[in-house]
Amino acid sequence: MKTINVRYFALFREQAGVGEETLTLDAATAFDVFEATRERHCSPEPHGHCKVAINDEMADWASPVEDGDTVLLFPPVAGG
Amino acid sequence: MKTINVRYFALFREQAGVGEETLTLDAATAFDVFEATRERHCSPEPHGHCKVAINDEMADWASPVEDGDTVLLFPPVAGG
Amino acid sequence: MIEIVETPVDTALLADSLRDSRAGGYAAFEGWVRNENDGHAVERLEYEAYAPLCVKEGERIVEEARAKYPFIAARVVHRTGLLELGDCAVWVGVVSKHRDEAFRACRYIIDELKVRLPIWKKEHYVDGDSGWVNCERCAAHGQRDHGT
Amino acid sequence: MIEIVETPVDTALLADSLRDSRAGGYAAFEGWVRNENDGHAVERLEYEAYAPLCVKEGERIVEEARAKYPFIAARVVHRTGLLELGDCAVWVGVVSKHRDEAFRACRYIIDELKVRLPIWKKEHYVDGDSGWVNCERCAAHGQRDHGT
Repeated sequence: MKTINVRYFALFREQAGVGEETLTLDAATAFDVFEATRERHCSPEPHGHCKVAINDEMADWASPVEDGDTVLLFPPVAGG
Repeated sequence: MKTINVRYFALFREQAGVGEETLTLDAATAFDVFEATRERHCSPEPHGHCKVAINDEMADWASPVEDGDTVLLFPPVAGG
Repeated sequence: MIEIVETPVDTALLADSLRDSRAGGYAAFEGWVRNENDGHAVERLEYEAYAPLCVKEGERIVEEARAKYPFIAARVVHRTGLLELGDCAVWVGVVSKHRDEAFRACRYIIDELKVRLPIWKKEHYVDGDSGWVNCERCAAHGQRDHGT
Repeated sequence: MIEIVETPVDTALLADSLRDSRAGGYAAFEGWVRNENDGHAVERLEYEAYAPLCVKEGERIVEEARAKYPFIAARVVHRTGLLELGDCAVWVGVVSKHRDEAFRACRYIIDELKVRLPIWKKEHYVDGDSGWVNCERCAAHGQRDHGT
């Protein structure tokens, strides 16, 4: 089991009801973290439309997560 | 013979030494007027790089000129 | 090079900051809050951004543009918070020797930052609804929020 | 829509004049006097224009752009007379619902007006020479003028 800090933004933050939480879970990749939070918060977005960052670096869904990492979950962006 | 008012701009005005003059000449087209002024002022520009207007409307070198017309001779433009 | 700000964007001041005696062309783009999107009358917009990654990714985009279309200087400012109709949400300014590079780099930067920067836009509609732009079920979500 | 002016171009005021609540994108181009052309150090520029035909032809260009890339509004201002380094010689501003039309129309307008409007540019070089830009024998002509 790993301790992962998860940060939610925009729609995800509203759905989670919190901006940040610490989860203890069995996750190998960023995708695993996303799926775990989906179950907890019923997020309707497919991950293909979303982006993820690990410790303030843009990452892929297949990127490995380590104990103590901060995973940032970004719903579909719409700047400009 | 036709009486044609000729207006010169930029390089042509400097070469002609006047901004405007009235010529009496045997000219059928705007091109004929250009050629006549070239002889008078030794303008080095080929007409293909230049533009012509007749009575404040853009024209072609083949456009006919009438007695009393004003022909505007434009050297190569360079706006912007 | 790229800034996320919460205050109105002073585009005249920003353009001045790019002045350079070698520059012959200045191309700029501004995104303004408009009164309609996809048939919905919009009252105001709310932008949320994750600034640390906006700056990192934004600088990457500007450097990509510089490699493709060598320019003299470029700057980007994106505003966050609550914006009213007509407000400037984003400004991109590029100066270059000739106009082609300025135009192309400006277009590249705005196109890329719209799809790559972690910025989100919530539309507040005249009818009281609201929704996060580009989110698949925003409409449904907005309706749940407002009980309509 | 298109103006020929002898005074400095106030681009912030011009951009404001295009404000429209339907507009989501504003694209602008400014041509600035730069310090070098074709390897010659430039000290200042002199623009001469035949305003009546600039306006006629300029309006034609703006309408062509509108037909190709439907926009909400566009304006063009070109300055004439003696301009110093860094001065804005021409400004083109276009607002549209979405950015693509604004960018494309702005580019079309500046590209066309540079080759179609009866406007001439004389460069005054740091070495005392001068020459009309795009004229084949400008260099020779300038040298005759200055006896160098």
